[in-house]
Amino acid sequence: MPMTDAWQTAEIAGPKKASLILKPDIADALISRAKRPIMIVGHGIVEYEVNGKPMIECLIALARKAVIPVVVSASTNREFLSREFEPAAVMSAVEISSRLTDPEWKGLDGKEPYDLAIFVGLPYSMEWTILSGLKHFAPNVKTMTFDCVYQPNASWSFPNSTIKDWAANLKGIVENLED
Amino acid sequence: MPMTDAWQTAEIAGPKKASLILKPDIADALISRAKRPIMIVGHGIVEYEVNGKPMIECLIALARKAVIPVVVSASTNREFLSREFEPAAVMSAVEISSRLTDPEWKGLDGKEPYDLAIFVGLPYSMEWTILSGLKHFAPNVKTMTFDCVYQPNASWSFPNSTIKDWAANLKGIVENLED
Amino acid sequence: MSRKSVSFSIKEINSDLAQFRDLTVSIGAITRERWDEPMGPSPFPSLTTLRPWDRRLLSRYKPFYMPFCDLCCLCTYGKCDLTGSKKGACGISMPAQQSRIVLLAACVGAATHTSHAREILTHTIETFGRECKINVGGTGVEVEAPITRLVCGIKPETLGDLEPVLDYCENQLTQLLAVTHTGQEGSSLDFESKVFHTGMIDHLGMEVADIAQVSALGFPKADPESPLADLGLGTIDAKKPVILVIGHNVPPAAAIIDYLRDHGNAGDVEVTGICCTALDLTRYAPKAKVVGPISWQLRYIRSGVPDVIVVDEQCIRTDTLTESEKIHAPLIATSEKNCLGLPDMTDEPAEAIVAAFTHGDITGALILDAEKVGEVASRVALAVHPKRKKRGSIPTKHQVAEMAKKCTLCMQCRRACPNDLPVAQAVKLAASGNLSGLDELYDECLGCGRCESACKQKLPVHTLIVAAAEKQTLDETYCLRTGRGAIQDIEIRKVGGPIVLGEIPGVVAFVGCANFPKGSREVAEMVAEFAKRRYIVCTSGCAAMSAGMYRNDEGKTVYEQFSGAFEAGGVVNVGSCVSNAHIAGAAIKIASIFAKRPLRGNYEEIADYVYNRVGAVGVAWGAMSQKAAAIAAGFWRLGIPVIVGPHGTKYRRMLLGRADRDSDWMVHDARTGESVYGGPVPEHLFIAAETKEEAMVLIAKLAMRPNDTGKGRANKLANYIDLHKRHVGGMPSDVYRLVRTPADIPLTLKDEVDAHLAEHDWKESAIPDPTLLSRMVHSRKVA
Amino acid sequence: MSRKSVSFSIKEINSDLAQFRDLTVSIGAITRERWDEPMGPSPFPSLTTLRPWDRRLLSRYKPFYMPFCDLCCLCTYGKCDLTGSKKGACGISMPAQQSRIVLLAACVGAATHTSHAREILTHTIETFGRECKINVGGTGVEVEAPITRLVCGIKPETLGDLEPVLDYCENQLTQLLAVTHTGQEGSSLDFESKVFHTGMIDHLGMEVADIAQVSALGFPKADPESPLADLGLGTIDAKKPVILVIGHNVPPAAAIIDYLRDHGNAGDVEVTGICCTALDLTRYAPKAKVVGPISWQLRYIRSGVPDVIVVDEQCIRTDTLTESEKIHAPLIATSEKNCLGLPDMTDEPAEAIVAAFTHGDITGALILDAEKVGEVASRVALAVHPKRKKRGSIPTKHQVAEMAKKCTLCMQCRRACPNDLPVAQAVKLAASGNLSGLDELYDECLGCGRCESACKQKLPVHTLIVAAAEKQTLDETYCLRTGRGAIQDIEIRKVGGPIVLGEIPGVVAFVGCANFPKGSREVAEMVAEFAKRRYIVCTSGCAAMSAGMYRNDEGKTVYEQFSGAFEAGGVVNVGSCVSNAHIAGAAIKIASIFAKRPLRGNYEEIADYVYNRVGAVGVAWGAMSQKAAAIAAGFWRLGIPVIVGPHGTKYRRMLLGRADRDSDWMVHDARTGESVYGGPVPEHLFIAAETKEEAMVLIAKLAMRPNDTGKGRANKLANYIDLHKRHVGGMPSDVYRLVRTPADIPLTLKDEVDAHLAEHDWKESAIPDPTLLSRMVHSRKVA
Repeated sequence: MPMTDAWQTAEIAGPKKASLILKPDIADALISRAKRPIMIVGHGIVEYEVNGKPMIECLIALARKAVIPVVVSASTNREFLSREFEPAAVMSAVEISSRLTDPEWKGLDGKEPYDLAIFVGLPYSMEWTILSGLKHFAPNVKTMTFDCVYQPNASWSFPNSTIKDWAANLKGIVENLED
Repeated sequence: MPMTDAWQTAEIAGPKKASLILKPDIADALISRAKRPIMIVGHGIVEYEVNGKPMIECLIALARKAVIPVVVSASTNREFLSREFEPAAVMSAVEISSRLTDPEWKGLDGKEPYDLAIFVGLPYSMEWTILSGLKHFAPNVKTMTFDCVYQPNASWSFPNSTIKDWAANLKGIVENLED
Repeated sequence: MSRKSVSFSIKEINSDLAQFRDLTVSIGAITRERWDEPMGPSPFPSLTTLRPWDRRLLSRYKPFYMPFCDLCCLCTYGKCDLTGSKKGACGISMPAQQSRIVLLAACVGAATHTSHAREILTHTIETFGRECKINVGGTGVEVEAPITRLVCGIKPETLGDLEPVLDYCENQLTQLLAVTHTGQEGSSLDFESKVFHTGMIDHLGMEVADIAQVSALGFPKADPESPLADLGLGTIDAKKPVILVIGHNVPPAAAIIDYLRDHGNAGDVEVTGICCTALDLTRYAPKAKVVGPISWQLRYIRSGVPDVIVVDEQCIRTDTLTESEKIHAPLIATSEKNCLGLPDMTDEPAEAIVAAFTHGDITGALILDAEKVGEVASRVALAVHPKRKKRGSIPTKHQVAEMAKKCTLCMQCRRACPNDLPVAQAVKLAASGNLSGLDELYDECLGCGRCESACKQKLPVHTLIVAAAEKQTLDETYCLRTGRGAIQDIEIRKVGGPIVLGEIPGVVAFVGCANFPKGSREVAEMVAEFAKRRYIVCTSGCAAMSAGMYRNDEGKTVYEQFSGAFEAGGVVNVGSCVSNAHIAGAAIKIASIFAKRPLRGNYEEIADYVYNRVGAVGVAWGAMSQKAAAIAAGFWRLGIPVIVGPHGTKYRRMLLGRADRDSDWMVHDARTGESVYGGPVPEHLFIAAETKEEAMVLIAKLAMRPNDTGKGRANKLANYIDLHKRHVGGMPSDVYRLVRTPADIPLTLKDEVDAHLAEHDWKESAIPDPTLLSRMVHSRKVA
Repeated sequence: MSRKSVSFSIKEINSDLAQFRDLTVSIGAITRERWDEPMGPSPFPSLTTLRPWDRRLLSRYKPFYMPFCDLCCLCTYGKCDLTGSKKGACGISMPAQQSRIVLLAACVGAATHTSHAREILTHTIETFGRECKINVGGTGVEVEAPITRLVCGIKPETLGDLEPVLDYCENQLTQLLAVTHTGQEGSSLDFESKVFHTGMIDHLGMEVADIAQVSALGFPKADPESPLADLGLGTIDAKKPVILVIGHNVPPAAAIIDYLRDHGNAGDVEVTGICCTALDLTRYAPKAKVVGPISWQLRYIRSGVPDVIVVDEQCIRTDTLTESEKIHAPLIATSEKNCLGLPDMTDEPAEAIVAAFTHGDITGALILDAEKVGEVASRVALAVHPKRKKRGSIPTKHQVAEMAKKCTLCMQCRRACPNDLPVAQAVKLAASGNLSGLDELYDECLGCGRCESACKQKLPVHTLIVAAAEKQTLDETYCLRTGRGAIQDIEIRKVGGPIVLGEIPGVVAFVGCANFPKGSREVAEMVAEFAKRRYIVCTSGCAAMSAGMYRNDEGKTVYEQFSGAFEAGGVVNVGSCVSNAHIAGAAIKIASIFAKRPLRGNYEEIADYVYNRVGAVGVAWGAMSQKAAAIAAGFWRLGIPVIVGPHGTKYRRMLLGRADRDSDWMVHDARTGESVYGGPVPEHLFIAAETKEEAMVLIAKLAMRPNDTGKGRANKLANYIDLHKRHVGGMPSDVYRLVRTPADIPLTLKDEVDAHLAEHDWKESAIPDPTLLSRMVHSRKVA
């Protein structure tokens, strides 16, 4: 299928659609440019591996390197704790996203608003609708997804990818950040 | 704007979208391959010129060369008659299109069903909806538009084009047919 | 149907407790037994009572669906992709989904009219009492409520008698809306039948609304010479305090008139209106001024002329508060249905609300009491007028040019324009100081403001257009005939014969909203054309205004050129949206009064009569709303075709006949019982025309009926052929299908037509006594 | 509000005509003056009567909109792009558009319940008379209609007394639907307030429907020990003739039972059902069998087991005719709302219809007469059973593998699956003869069939799954407790105190449809978990079936494990969708019966009580429909939070509280009048959970209320913390916000909680006597 069709066939995008992350350096540039990124991780990540390792390890590496606070939904928390990574918060995805639409909200640490939100691992259609909420109502927050399928409502998304390509991309993103 | 966004911003396409006519030979191949093409011409064509000549002359040339019957909506008829070209029928666009969805209908001449319908010059949103009707309910009729903007519900459409590119394309289609 | 309405009478009781004679208790008044017409077969029809009739029509006019979206998004199993033959998670197919959306739209439309009718009825009953007599035209109108009589089988005499009609409407609408729930109806044709039912209910609701307001508020009563009212921005004296009313529910606006009159300020304040409230206000007070249809709303507010804005319900821009705040004009909302987030000040003293407005403490208030609105709006207008100094938001021409320089020609404005107008090019031209491009847009602009929303440079594009067209706006000094309401019985008697025989070539109604493909002008032109051709032309709603917004060479609007009588060559403004009921009512009355068909609860027979004999055509050139969808559906069920403009394809389907299939056009001949060819007339039930020219030819064609006499058909054909020759070129290709006998051939065109007929191997056929109902065969002599 | 309902009484008349005493005429029965409770402030509230209450809730729970589409397509000015701050042609903004769609959905839902209630009421009145007494629980239930009393201020005693309630519903729904018309409401918060109003109307409609059927059809009357009924495909004896009923309106199904019984065939025919008709049929006849929720429809029909299919209304696959024809099972449609294009044979003799079916002349018929349906369905089942030989469409395993070889792994099936299940991979695996992948899908598959529609190879994908899971389907032998209806007053009296004080940690209702993220199992697991924790657990509708479709280690379903009483640890199946009214009713009765708050027309006070004191939470894990949207809205207005599954985000907005903003959580202390912090409880009014684990933690949290006593809060916190530890890991981060005094700390967790509190600089605060209504301050002692 085309790289920029919504993964679920009927979740057609509107006039405003996500730009593509075709190479790791795009994502890295976006992350580096962000003043206050945040990452929202859903339970779907347990299903995926990146180059033989559980995807969560890749995300933890990323969060550590780029110093990104991680918000997890309920059942994902334990996965992180067991890897000695303390998420910044356990919150439902709609709740943290709703907060992001409030320009007055100063973040989990009360310092200043986030300007980049990275989503990964939510059920596709739930992530679709949540990203739609942010697209319309959080003009100051750019959004990115790390899922292996296209999410049209994000600011940036991977295209619909093979697991292999996607894993390579994700790995690249983390590795490049080290440099 | 992207070549394959709907020209009217909100007329978003569904999962099934028009393929692009990027070069004249695509259209020529499609026309040549069709057993029974038909052309439906709306009043909008009077506004356009193709290489200094009224667009209608280009359409007449095409219709003559490829032997395509032309159906016109009311006010367009006189434009053709004045150029000594007799349209095959004067019919409203919705009426001829509705006929095309009837697999039993043997065409204006009662011989056999059409398999390719070329649309040009209808108001954008009217053409959009009519092409949608054919997309869904005339599976045996391919549709093509010769307008200079993208019509997602056609089988084939030009992209959103500059008048110059579009005119060159249209001219090429007619000329190539001569060869 | 209201089951509680009870009427009982007792001739005589003798008991230990009491003795009495002739006691009658009547509640709900479904049956005050003063009507001796026997009850027909279908009073208060349920969802399926008239299904056989609908299916008959739909077998001839099969829906051609044009999905406006490939998806269904109505439940959370979705969205579902229904492309082609795919089915949704509930099993729904694309045709069913499209007709389901049509039903949903029609329900919204009918609910809107019905709830508006309830507002009006409740208000008039509160003010004038349940026993207030219905009076829509004095002795001139005996059949006071043709739709109510036809559908419900009751003969209302008082306002209170109308209540069970609305109960029935509300009950049916609840059921109809339920049909759109996930996993209900699965057949597109059954959805369509329910759309027709919804349309019929809509017409009932409209009839109740207009009967109530005409009866109670002193509107013109079936008056062919109802007064002319001013129309257009140029007619307003902006030096006075100006109140703007917008919407459809007239009581708050009427209360303003009352308050000003009672307090000696009648001449001091201009009361101006947009949309149907404006129309109904001129029926109440002809000195009120009509600004224009809904598309005038942004331009008028931004001009800064209105000092106070009062909105009621329906077709009001939902950003009115934002716009009114821009020009510092207080906003008063008056409907529970449209609260706009405003504080409810209904229970505050008028004094306090006026003070809050004049001190600038509030920019808007919700006041759910028409009388209080009358007082507050009037007093606030007088108070803020000197302070506001008509502060508008229209820039000077120089400012326009300066602003236009920011344009990057990104084309987003044009891509947002519903009519694909060359907005970007005009703005770019203005940057050079030449505003002619913008000026030219004014006449075709629908005033929707989407260009502004789309502009990446945040230019107030619509305002630029209005600024460039300043001269045009000042020239807008027109007039319209105030809505007359019903058609008199005597008018019906006079024209009934000529219409049914075809000698009056048709009744054309221009109705509905202002989503025109090329501005208002085309409506005015079409109205003039058909009036000149001696059709009976009706107007209503925004179309009635558009019709009045142009002058002929002699400087006359159509309302000055033509009579207001329901006669050949008349231009009959019935009134606001809800007055559309009188147009349907006129068709019904032709069957009932002229042809003496039994009316009471006898829907199929009357519709069969109208369909086969009354050459009526509706034209909704700018139909936009859900109400328009419902109104059209009400006409369809009566067998009256409707033509819409090109945007009408967005209603998602057409109902088109197939002239090429003879078998589709068989009718019963009532005299012989034979099944005979009735000709492809009317050829379509719902069709979108691409241009005005196409529409005009279609009007002439769709006015034909199987019952036309030779003379009548010849007259209709003469118009059809002439319009075709003028606007299309040449003889129409289908004349041979429309000529039945030599008498049908227009004398002046005999040679041409003969030649055409010869080309097509034409053969003479008989003119039937047509009916679609087998039970009508031999049942009675037809008028 | 019905204005015609009239009651008059005359003490004495002496006239020439008559003399009598104590004449009472009562029609519509709004006020049979046998109820001495004084009328509250808001009987028959209009669209804005309760707006202040709604605004109060909405200021705490602000909508978070998640547009399901960037466009508006509701009128023909559109489509309009509303991305970000763009406005539509009517001026509408995206928040208003989203809330408008929510209102439209809620109206469709409420209309569906109300029109269903009208069907039931009309049917029962026709059968049993208008004077048939309401009886929902004999002497055990004195407050027979808590919602009706609360909203309308009337106390219905007979079926006829329920009619004005539905009149009111229909009137309000017509007005509410009109609000969605183009150019009406412009404020998203006013749309939301109208959504709440729609929800309240919906609950009224549901209450009327269930009261009528419980009273007239002999359903269990508030019986905690209502019988268990068979549930699951495996319980059906396919060797017998099998009738399948689908939908929500039970009379036609009940007529089948009656006919079979009256003709001595009761044991010969299996009567089986899907969706709420099945549930209500087991209330009528506990030997009927429940197949499963709506998601079982395709799999059951394709199995070929049903010999006759009878559909009524709501949530029925719209392609049932196509599916029934595939297995050669006659289809009978029984509702005006769902005619499926079938010939109307209502007036044909039963004999003739049976013959037409058995001769194969027709494949389906519309029969709008429940009794005739009963006869025809029964006789046809007996007649076609031997001929059909259960011809289904399920292939053998070998055939599955052969078909699967056509799969190209194009992934369209997976991309069409609402739950993104690995369908393509499973099909591909099957091509190698290994059906385990398909078999595994069965449990999570929703049965929507979209995979089939999408398949480019035209594989019957859903059928392949069912074929692979043959063993699973035969193992489906479960049971459920038949719907008991209302809660008894004595139960309310017993649990009122413990609930209001927090000692029963909450009332959790699992309701609604089957659009689950991972199949039915999660509902069953959650029900068991909370029953074990001594919450009161209610079930209804499809969720009630799902809850029964799993067995614990001892082989027991939740209905066998737990009592059916409304008590701590009970699993209370109230019944079908419309029985949801009893859950809201129980909350209202706690305020009314236990706390003795005045009920009559006193909505705000009761809702304020429920909101602040009754720890009820609704869970609609698979909510799919417009009805579910309306039901949820009815709970919100009462202040009861609702949790939905991940698909619930498609309802377009959440209502989320902000625990981090202390100012949002101020309440009046009724004792002192002071404005005090009430804590972020309940934290949200409407929230979608991503996983079952998240939902369970949320349930525990949202059951907290400001009025909880220390002991109660400690109990609720213990559950909350324990669930969090088990399913999330660690102590919840917000415990410090939820502990007000040391008494709130669960004893067993004291050290941990103390440490947590210390970390967060926790300070003790007082437990208020909470209310959001300033007029409640000092007005009375609170129970």
